[in-house]
Amino acid sequence: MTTTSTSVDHNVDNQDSVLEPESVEQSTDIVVTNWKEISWQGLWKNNPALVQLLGLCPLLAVTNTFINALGLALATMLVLIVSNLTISLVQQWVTKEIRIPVFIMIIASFVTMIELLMNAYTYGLYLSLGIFIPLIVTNCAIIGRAEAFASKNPPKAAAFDGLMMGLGFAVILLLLGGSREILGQGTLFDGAQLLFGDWATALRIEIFQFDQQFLLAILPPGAFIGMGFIIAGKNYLDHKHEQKQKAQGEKHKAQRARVTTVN
Amino acid sequence: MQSDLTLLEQVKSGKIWGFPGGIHPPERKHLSNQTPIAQANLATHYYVPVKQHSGKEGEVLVKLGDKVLKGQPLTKPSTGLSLPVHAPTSGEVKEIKPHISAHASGAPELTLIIEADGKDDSVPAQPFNDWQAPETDALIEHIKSMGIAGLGGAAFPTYIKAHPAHDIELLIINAVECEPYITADDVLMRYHAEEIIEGVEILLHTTGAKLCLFAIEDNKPEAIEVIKKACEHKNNIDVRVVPTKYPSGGEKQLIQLLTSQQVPSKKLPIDLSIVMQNVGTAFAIKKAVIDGLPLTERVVTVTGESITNPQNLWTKLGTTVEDLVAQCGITAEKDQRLIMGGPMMGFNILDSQMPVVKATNCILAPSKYHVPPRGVEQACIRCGDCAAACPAELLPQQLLWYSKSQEHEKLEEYDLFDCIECGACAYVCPSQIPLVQYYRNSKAEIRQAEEDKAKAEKARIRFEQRQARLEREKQARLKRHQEAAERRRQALNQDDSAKDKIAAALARAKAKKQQQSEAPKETGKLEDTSTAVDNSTDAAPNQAIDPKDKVAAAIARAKAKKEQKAKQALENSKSEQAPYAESKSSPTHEAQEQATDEKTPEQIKKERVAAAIAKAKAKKAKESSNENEQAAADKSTMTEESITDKQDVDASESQALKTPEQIKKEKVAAAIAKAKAKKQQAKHNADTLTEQGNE
Amino acid sequence: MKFMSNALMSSPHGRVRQSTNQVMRQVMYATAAGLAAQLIFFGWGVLIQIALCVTVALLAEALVLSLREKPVRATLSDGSAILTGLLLALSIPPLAPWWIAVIGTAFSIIIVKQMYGGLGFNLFNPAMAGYVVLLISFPVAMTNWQPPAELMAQSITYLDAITIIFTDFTIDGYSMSQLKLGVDGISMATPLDNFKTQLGQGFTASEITQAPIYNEHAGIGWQWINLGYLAGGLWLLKNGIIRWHIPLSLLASLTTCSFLYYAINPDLGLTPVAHLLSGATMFAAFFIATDPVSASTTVKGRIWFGAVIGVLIFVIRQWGGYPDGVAFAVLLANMMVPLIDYYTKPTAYGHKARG
Amino acid sequence: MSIIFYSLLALAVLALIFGAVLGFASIKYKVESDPLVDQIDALLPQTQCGQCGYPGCKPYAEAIANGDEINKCPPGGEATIKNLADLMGVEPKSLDEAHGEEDVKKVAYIREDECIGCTKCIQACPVDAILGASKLMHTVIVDECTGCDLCVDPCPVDCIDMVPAPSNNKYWKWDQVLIPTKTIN
Repeated sequence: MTTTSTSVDHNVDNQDSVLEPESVEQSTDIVVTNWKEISWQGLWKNNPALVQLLGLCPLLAVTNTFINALGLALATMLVLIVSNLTISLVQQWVTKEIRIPVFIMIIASFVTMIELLMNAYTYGLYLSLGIFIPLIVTNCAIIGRAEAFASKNPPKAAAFDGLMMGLGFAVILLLLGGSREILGQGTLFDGAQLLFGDWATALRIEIFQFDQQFLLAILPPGAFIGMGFIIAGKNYLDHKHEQKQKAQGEKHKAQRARVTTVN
Repeated sequence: MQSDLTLLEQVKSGKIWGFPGGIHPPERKHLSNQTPIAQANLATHYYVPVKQHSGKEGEVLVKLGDKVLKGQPLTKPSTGLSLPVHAPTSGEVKEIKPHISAHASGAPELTLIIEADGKDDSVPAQPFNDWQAPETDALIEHIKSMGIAGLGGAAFPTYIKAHPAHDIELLIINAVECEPYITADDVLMRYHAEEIIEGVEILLHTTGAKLCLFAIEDNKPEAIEVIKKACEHKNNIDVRVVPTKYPSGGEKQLIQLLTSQQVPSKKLPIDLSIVMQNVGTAFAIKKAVIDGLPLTERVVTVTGESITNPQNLWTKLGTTVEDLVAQCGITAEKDQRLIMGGPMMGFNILDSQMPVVKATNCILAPSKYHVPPRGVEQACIRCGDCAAACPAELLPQQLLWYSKSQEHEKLEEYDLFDCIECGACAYVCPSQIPLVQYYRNSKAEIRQAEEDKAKAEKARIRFEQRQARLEREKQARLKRHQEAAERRRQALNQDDSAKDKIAAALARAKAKKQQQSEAPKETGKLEDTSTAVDNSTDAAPNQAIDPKDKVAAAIARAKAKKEQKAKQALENSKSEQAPYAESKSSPTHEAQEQATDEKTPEQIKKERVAAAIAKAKAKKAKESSNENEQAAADKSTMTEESITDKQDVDASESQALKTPEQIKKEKVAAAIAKAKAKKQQAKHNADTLTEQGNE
Repeated sequence: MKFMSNALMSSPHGRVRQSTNQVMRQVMYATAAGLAAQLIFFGWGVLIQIALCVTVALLAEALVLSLREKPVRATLSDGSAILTGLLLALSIPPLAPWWIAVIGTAFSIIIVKQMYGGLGFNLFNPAMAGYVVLLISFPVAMTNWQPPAELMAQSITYLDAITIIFTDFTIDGYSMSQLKLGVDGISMATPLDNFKTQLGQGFTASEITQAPIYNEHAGIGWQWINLGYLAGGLWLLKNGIIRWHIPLSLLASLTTCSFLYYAINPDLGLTPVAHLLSGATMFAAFFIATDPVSASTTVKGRIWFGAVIGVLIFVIRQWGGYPDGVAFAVLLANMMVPLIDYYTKPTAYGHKARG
Repeated sequence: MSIIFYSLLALAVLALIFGAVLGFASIKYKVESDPLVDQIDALLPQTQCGQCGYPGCKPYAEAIANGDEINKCPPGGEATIKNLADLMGVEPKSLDEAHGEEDVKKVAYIREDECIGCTKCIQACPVDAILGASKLMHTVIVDECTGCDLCVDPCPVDCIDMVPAPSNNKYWKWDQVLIPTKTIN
């Protein structure tokens, strides 16, 4: 490990289950925040929905319309940012043994706040998202970032990571929600008033009209299938990118180490 | 055992139990079992592989040009599982060399090539007359010396199975011959029933078995009849007729058929107090014991639709497939296949010079219609036909899946190693997948992986021990140096004048260094070397005795020369020069260190060699540097160079102690240097050629 | 003497002459009897659906194969895509709109079969997965079976069939819902559908089966279709293309379940015979559940697999939300296959008498 | 106000209890598993060739445990990468070409006529697989050679070749590659 960016990289690549505590400490010592790398990780390379496959339950359940997806995405993102920030702030007082309960406690507090806020200001959306708002507590993407990143990085970086991971998650939610809504109902931004107030009713776009709705897209299996296609698409792009790099990049030769010395 | 009955009681009921799976390929046995056993023609050459059995090969007893007689042992068994081979006919040992082996790979194995003299003279027969004596050790030794191996296919040395360590209750004679086409055992039984039964009795005697079951498939009515007749009055030999199904002749399957018992995985029949012998082996034992003839010939079925006269032949071991096939005649179709063994488990003959060995029971030249070759492999549709056909109750389709994905643990979990490679699965596969081939591949891979792992573990231990040893040595050296320093310090304290000398030497060295550091940078390298030389000469008077001095001087000279060349190289091609300069420094450095270290004569020698090496390397460097200039350098230049090299060597010799060894060594070094130069030149020429080509 | 020594090739050197293509082809032939019965009772629509589905199946397979850079022609010729198309076509209502066939077949081939790796790798029966997708996405169109020909007020010519499939209306301008009206002017559904609806309205079984779509055993037409598939299935069994385990255990478990239920609640359930001869029972038992790729491969596993399907068919028919449960039952059982296979692994030779 | 106080108190007490339980559990049920480094080391081929850029297999194992890539071991090849990927729970990658390519197993072979007995290769061999003494001919113990080729460079007279490891029928594989047909007379 030579640079910070790689250390960040490794943390997430390995999902940290394989990292030994010693190495974790090692990597904290040399952290110099690399904002670009964090953004790239959150949005693409280590996208919580596409790569880590975390938080699938709300992801698949509420993405039947774009607005539902947006509501959940915003809620999740907010929780991610503040919980990451808080956890990063308290990291030095939390011992390894009780870290998970503490993280959950923190996350739960914020989710409760968000839930109450949504109850107060976006009641319609609150109703249509239902149980999935409180379930954000158990969204593995959040606890995962708390464990993998926030608990080892300075507050600023942690909050930024929360933002980027939240954005990455949101993008996928919106993509899935939008496409399912179009395929299933032929509309887009249906129910925007639930989130933005009455003026937003006008946002609804009728793209085409069905005699019979394509129910598969709206039902949960459609979410799985759609998700599968998005992941496939990402893998395809990655693969293409890799091949391109391979074609361009000149072959470098790694330094070989000698085990033995000859004198 | 599930029942309370003992093995023998259970068996005596005469019941045939059956086994799961199995297939019924067309038998096609009538092709070759219509005629009596003929004699194969005497060939001109016999190819006798040293190893014809499973186990270790024996040691060769004969030399090139030796005259041998039929039945004369050509090898003697070495330790372990080993058998001798005997001369199949009289003649002369023409060659002893690796020759294509009777193995699926055809990988060459050591083979004695005997040119027949046409007389076919034998050594006198050595019958073992009192085989019925209660003491069987000598008899078993006799069986071993006659080279008897299992003639069923695996060619396991018979003496091991004839003298088992366990108490044997049951002897099974395998005359099932379930493979299509093959009739060697069938005709052997028809025409030699009495002799076979004699052999069985010998086996009963040596193994101590209480009962013998003689298993024959029900598609050989004539053989059943004569065998039944031959053992009419033998109450300890029972003939069992088993239904025709492939692979009922497999050892494990036959045991299950006759006793309902299964040989536990990774165990042998002997663990069930059962021993099984092939019917041909019984016959060979009779020949060896009563007639005193070693195993030099066997019945081989030459058959198939493409063979003009399919028949069974008494064939001398070592006869080539070509000779046998020529005798029977062949009308080859397009892409005619020749198979050694049966269509189910045999292997393709890659070269018709492949010899007949103890395990060879059939040479098959089938037509495409009757033995359709496998087509293009299609996807497995998991139809399960293979599982239904598998006599070992494996799940071939799962094995295929894991075999393709190389999941070795899963393969073992699915009992890959209980696969007997009978080929029933691949035979029935509608997708024409070569299942057995996948399994064989995977088995080899797993064995290889295990071996690699063991090897890696060994390497790790050796590496760690080496590290530990080096560490120990380092510590010891440090300690020694400390002690020596201590001693020197004490000595100096006692002798002030010595102290002064050292101080003077140090001052001199320092002054010199200063001078050098002021010198222009371009010549830095050269100067460095001279420092080294100076240092060594400076240090020498203090510590080294005379010859050492000379050596050091020689080294220094070599080094200087090398540096010069290196510098030249630098001018020509910087990139090429760099690694050389680096690599060169280490040997010279070593020499220096040694010069100041302990002073044994060996040490001196070593240094001299080092000097020679340094020179060789320098040459190398020079050549590489000259490459650009001497684009069209020809051989004459090379010779010139080597002459100068030689002179250099001589020069250095004159300086050093001239032991004959030394001279020799240096000459070698010079020669090597020359060779290298040549190589370089050749390479360079090639480069130029390609360049020209590119242009 | 001159001969070619062949390549290095592992034993065995011979093989049976039955190839995968032949297996597929024979399964197709075996559908003939049932197909004929469907033709008689439901008219030309069946053939049009077959033509549609098979074409789409081949096109979809060719498309994916070329995208995956696999040999197109060789793989298409194995007949598996055609068979999938055929089986799906036989399952969907004969007068369903054309896009039903297209979407269903494309889904079957592209997603259920090829995305899992093509022939031999699909976890689910492609035809049934396609059918289920159609059923849950377009429940109305997928339950729109016209009544058997003899009960229909209007007869349908092959031109009518074509136009109704492609334009939703016959030449004379009748829509599907008009066609569903029987001679007595009452809208008709399939017997299973009808039974379920009526049962929900509080009628007893004996009252329901008085309706004209039933006869003494099962629904008019449907019993002959089922008998046709039974005949085809027996022919496959005789030819050794399929094994008896799955069909037998499927039919046995369905019979047992329905018999027990009927014995206790004769007013609420169909007779075992009606169960066996209604809907897609025989079709499933001999043509769907026996699909080797997605079925269990061990002998014991096959029996379990069939039994599970039988029970599920009964459960879904009796209590489920859909009139027939064959497709769901098969898919659910497909999911259980790895588990079944794992627990029914035969003990290999030499591992029995251990210890 | 008192409600908040009591609820806070309840939470604090609960937190204390659970914290204590967790702390107790972490001491009491501590699992002493095989350290990860050793598990990784056991999967590496132990050639000690250094092609990964670390001096020996153990250092590389340590590096992997600390997050280095798993595809830097040419002697182990794809098989080792696969095993490592399984152990580390990551996706297998293809071998990093920068470190070399997977090759057939090789062993060192000393052309004994040309050996000058310099002992350099003996010093270079990480597993002590070369036998010999100063001024005397050296030879490679084939069974012990790991094929790391570390001895090739130090040899002053270039008398060491890397030759494919000897194979025998025991490990002969039925490769899927077919040998081209040829006509035999």
